[in-house]
Amino acid sequence: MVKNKKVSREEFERIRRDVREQWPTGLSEDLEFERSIERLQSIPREKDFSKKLRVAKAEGLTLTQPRAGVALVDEHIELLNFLAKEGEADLLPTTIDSYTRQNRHSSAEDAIRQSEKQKRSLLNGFPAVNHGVEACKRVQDEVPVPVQARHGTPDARLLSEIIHAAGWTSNEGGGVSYNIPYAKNISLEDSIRYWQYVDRLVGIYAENGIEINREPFGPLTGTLVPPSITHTVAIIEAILAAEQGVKNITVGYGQCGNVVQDVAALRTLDSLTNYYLKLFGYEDVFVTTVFHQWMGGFPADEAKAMGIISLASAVAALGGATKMITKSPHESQGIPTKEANAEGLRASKIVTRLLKEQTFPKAKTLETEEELIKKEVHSLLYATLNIGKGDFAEGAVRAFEAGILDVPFAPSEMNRGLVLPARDDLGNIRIHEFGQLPFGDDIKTYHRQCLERRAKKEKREVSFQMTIDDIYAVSRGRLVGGEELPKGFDTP
Amino acid sequence: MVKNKKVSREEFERIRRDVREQWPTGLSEDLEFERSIERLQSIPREKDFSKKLRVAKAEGLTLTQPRAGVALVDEHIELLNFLAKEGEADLLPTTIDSYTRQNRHSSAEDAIRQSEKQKRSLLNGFPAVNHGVEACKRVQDEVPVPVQARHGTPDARLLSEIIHAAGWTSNEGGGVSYNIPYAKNISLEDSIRYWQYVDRLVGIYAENGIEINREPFGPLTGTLVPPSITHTVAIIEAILAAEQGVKNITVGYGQCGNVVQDVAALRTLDSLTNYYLKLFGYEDVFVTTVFHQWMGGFPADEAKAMGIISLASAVAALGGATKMITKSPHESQGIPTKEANAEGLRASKIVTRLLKEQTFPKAKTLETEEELIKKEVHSLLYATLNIGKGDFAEGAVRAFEAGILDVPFAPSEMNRGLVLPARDDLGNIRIHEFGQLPFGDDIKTYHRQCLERRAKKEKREVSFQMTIDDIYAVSRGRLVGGEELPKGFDTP
Amino acid sequence: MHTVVIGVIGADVHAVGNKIIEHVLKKRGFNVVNIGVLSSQEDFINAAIETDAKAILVSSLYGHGEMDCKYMKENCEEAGLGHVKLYVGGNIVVGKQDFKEVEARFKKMGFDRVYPPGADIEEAVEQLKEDLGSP
Amino acid sequence: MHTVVIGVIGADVHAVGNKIIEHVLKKRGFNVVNIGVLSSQEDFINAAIETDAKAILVSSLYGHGEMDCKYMKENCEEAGLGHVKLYVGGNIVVGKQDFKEVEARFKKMGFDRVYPPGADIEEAVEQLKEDLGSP
Ligand code: B12
Ligand code: B12
Repeated sequence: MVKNKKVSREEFERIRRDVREQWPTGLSEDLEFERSIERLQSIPREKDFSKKLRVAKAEGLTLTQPRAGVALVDEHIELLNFLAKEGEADLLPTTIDSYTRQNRHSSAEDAIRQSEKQKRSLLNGFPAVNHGVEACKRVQDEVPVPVQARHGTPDARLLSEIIHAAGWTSNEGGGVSYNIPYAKNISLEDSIRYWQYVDRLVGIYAENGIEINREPFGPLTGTLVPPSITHTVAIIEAILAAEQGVKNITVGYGQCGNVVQDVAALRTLDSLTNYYLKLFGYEDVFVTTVFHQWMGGFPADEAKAMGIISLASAVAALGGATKMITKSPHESQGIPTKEANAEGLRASKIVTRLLKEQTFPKAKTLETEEELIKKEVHSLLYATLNIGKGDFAEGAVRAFEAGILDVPFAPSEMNRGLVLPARDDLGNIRIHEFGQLPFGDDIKTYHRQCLERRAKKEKREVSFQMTIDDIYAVSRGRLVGGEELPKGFDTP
Repeated sequence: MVKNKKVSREEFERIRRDVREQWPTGLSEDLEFERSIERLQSIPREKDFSKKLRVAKAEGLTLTQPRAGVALVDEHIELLNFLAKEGEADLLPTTIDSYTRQNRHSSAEDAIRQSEKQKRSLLNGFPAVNHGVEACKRVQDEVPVPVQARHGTPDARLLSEIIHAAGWTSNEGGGVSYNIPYAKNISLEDSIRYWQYVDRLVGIYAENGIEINREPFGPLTGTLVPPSITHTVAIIEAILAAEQGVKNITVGYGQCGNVVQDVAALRTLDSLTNYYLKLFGYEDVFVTTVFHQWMGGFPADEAKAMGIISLASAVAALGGATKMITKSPHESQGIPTKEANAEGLRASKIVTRLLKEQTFPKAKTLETEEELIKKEVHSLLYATLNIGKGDFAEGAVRAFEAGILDVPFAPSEMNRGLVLPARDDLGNIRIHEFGQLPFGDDIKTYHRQCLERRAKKEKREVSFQMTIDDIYAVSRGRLVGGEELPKGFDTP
Repeated sequence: MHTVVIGVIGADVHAVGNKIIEHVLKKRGFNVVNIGVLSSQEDFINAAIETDAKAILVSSLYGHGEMDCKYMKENCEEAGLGHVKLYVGGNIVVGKQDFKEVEARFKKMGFDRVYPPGADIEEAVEQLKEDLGSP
Repeated sequence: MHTVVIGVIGADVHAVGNKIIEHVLKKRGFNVVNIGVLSSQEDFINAAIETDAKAILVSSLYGHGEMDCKYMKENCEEAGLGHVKLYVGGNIVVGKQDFKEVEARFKKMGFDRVYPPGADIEEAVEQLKEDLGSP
């Protein structure tokens, strides 16, 4: 069984040989540590993810970062430069395509060829493994701000080797967060091991004085996941990463929609992650937070999408997120044009900058929500550690098996899928079917009471239909699904 | 001297004869009360401003309303229908052109002819007086939601006669708020008398069972005006209107930019207006609030404008405004196309609907800000009443003379212009030169301390340059002008 | 009761729509065989053969739909499923494209019905009932 | 010290930019005659005559600029102010229009310099100094 234990250097090197054989680009000499360390040392500070995050946190800024990636290198570099210049992005991504995410590098190769022929990207991202280190170096060198790989890859070992060797200073993902929402039948034991490797790689760089940022993927399925569940996964992944020697971690959270719940979530995400890292002896990890603009279905209307994007930006800024992943007005339709992507970025940017000096005020309701999240996270982490006999890696595997951790709407067969969420009368995400979540009766009663208030208001039972209504709600211009407005007051 | 006293019916009729002679359209028989009352009684409830506001307040909704008006009737009707359908506007305006606002009806007539010839609107609004009752009836009948006249007219007596006779159920303006920001040398005594007439007209309709909504213009110059000053003017105008028999009043406020100050302003605007109306014996007035999206200079970039528009919508919804005047992505450039106007509306709409169930939480900082605003308003109203020897009409005139009421950046010579505002370190609008404002030392010290905190942060003195920086700030993407961000963190 | 196969094709993991489609089709009286996300053309075809399905509803959200659906009609025919209705929906191409064109492209590829982003599944059920007739 | 007349033309009451322009011009060493908002062409011309001004800076924000500025150059010339520089700025037409065209229109009307919405007044001062030379 996988354990939360630092991978020995010998073990790492043994695995490494196999990993580098997965695709020809893995054999590049640039992956040798002497070369990659030198490369990473040469990255200027304004293109260094960790350094920029540290300044942002000190200044109380919320940085903007889009999603973006296309099949071909030149086009990708052009895209990123456009987003830096016209979108004023503070940070840049390289979104990896879905074939690469499933390690289907030959499918990706085909698609690259087709994209070249058809002169348009047939991939939904940048196939970094196929393109190899040289191309990734060009991306890093020819773009003016820090670049991060963003994907959804259960086994991102080769990908991570390549991007870091190319000088990219941040990588998103984790053994749970890049499995449960992104895979069907890859075991958690495997994906956790894969990501221990990725984190160990970053740890080795850290031992050589290079601080690479790592970011567990916060929102998971992005679909009505209560904050305590995503927080718990983020904290577990932070601990697993820290054990492998990672020193700079960004934990994430996807906008729920209720402003108080969102701010409470952001605040507790920061405090709980720091608390648990210290509790388990990881003293010197620098923690920042990332807020994801609404991750569920968007409305088709572009102006309305801009409304949601800006509202999300206000919440991120007032909640004190260190960075924010932005959406575009094309979200519901497809991968955005660079212009649409830049529009989302600029709207986001001005809102975060206007609110730069402000924070959401302490209030009773905020405290109550924070207490609730904390209590739930404590319960989930306690039960995870318990079933893992004191080990968070084993604990994560067994907790998902047992349904102690359970993510709504996840595709993975490792996930029980017994939990059913719904919004309460104020739009907070609550739980109506708890499955095997190890919550005490006080917590369960509280959730039920909240949902009952809504049910009463809408004159119907709490049911799966309510959950479905909530899934559709935002794309239809409401947060809480169901309730009809008087005639003349709703969207025509 | 003008007094806050109900205009007698005889006096009203005497003035009325002259008013109706101001322009030929005033002589229409439709202006006879028998006919206009019948007309107003026939307005269906979904096109009745007062009724829609009452439902919105009961449901906790924030309604959207744009600015819009063009020179010609057919085009104007088309424009409004577009905004109702494609903009999903809950309420509609008819923005009156600037010649009509200055009662320059023959200039307006010229411009109508030129607009007909050139087939584009050369006016910045709809010249309702020139077009007359018949045309205004068409507007009311051919548009699916309630319509309101929005202008800036010191003497709007004939205009008001015409629009109400046409069945329009709401009118914006007031003797102070449509003078100080909109005129140069019209005396307050005159403009207050003119607006007493307008309110008396509405009062006569009220006596006949017809509830017409009246709305003092909240933001005044829209340029760094501290909430207590705009609130005081709004409350005075509410009282003056109530005295003439107005029963349905919407008091307004323009976004300042600090979210807590804005929410505090909205909440106190409602409570203080109700409090003072009751205190002075006007028991049965129904009060609602309107929030104006940022009224100062906008950034040229349309995506950024959308960001501000949406942020404003969030504040309006969380602050509990009953309606909101929206801006468009063209704001900094010129009168928006109907498409741009509709975009602003849709972004606004979705944000208010998403947040429909939510309110800004009570918090210590919010309470502090509310207390401050209340204290200031009490001081201003007390001093106004005092200098008016117990009369608010006379008080308003004398208070402006004395600088007890003083609006920053107003064009009117009736305004002393001694007050200089600036933002504090959190973006709250504070005062750095108080002129003759009758504030106690506690209030003044508080403002100064707030501004000192900012001055210290920015390592410079509180000065007029700071005020100028703040005037430009939002159009440059920041709320608090001045402070530079580290390289790589600001707009490129 | 008609049997229909649903699933998400290719390397696509978008599971939410798929779960809702299952729920709605069941509620509306279909026998639903849901092969879930990350399904290949073979998975769809095998499931349809095994369960004698009358229609295959392919979801593709992530943008690779055009590549993943290549020759699917031909492969169905080869497997003796020429009579089975073939539907596709979701965000089936990369980026915001003119839907008329996209629809034409997929119809040419042999799909009977093609749905735009965010299509209302309840409406699709009506069309499915029409196409399949009474069981 | 050069004297310049500033003001806001027509039925326009936008006072903020006007106050800032006064402040900046004074700081930069001009003798500023500010006739304020709601000023007619005659007001501008009379002020320029009375003060022997070298330039008139017309602001128009509210959209009627094109009508309000009609024949202003001709009227200046008639009043013997043919030598006085004529600038206009603000939001001088109704709506968002291509500025190149707007500029051409106003130049044809005799304005020496035409400024787009939100023009930087500090930059305009540089151009004013250039146009007027040392006093
Ligand atoms: C939630 C979400 C995710 C979640 C998914 C969690 C999960 N495992 O389910 C996460 C975060 C993991 C995710 C990942 C990715 N996503 Co995603 N995601 C979304 C999002 C926001 C909502 C999807 C959703 O759940 N909608 C709600 C459900 C109910 O609606 P639905 O899926 O559209 O399905 C309904 C209808 O379309 C219709 N329907 C669907 N299929 C069919 C079939 C037939 C025959 C019929 C009749 C009807 C029908 O009925 C369904 C029920 O009502 C959409 C954008 C959007 N719509 O706003 C992007 C979106 C689908 N994702 C996209 C992309 C690119 C990705 C990623 C590749 C990369 C990324 N951007 O991070 C990865 C892909 C991973 C992979 N290998 O597949 C793109 C696809 C781009 C394109 N086609 O051009 C979208 C459109 C966003 C965008 N604009 O870029 N995503
Ligand atoms: C504040 C404001 C108001 C306030 C004005 C208060 C007051 N009395 O001053 C109020 C609310 C009262 C108001 C009323 C109206 N407004 Co107004 N207002 C604005 C707004 C938001 C900001 C203007 C401002 O103060 N900017 C800050 C100052 C510092 O900048 P500035 O005025 O642009 O001036 C600077 C530069 O342009 C330049 N400059 C200006 N003139 C000149 C001249 C020269 C020679 C040079 C070199 C430079 C120069 O230097 C200045 C200093 O930096 C603008 C839109 C915007 N810009 O975002 C609309 C705007 C100007 N208003 C507009 C309109 C239509 C109106 C109204 C008719 C109706 C309405 N929509 O309600 C009334 C008009 C009343 C009247 N009779 O004039 C329109 C004009 C439309 C057009 N041209 O197509 C605008 C553009 C908004 C819009 N997009 O619809 N408004």
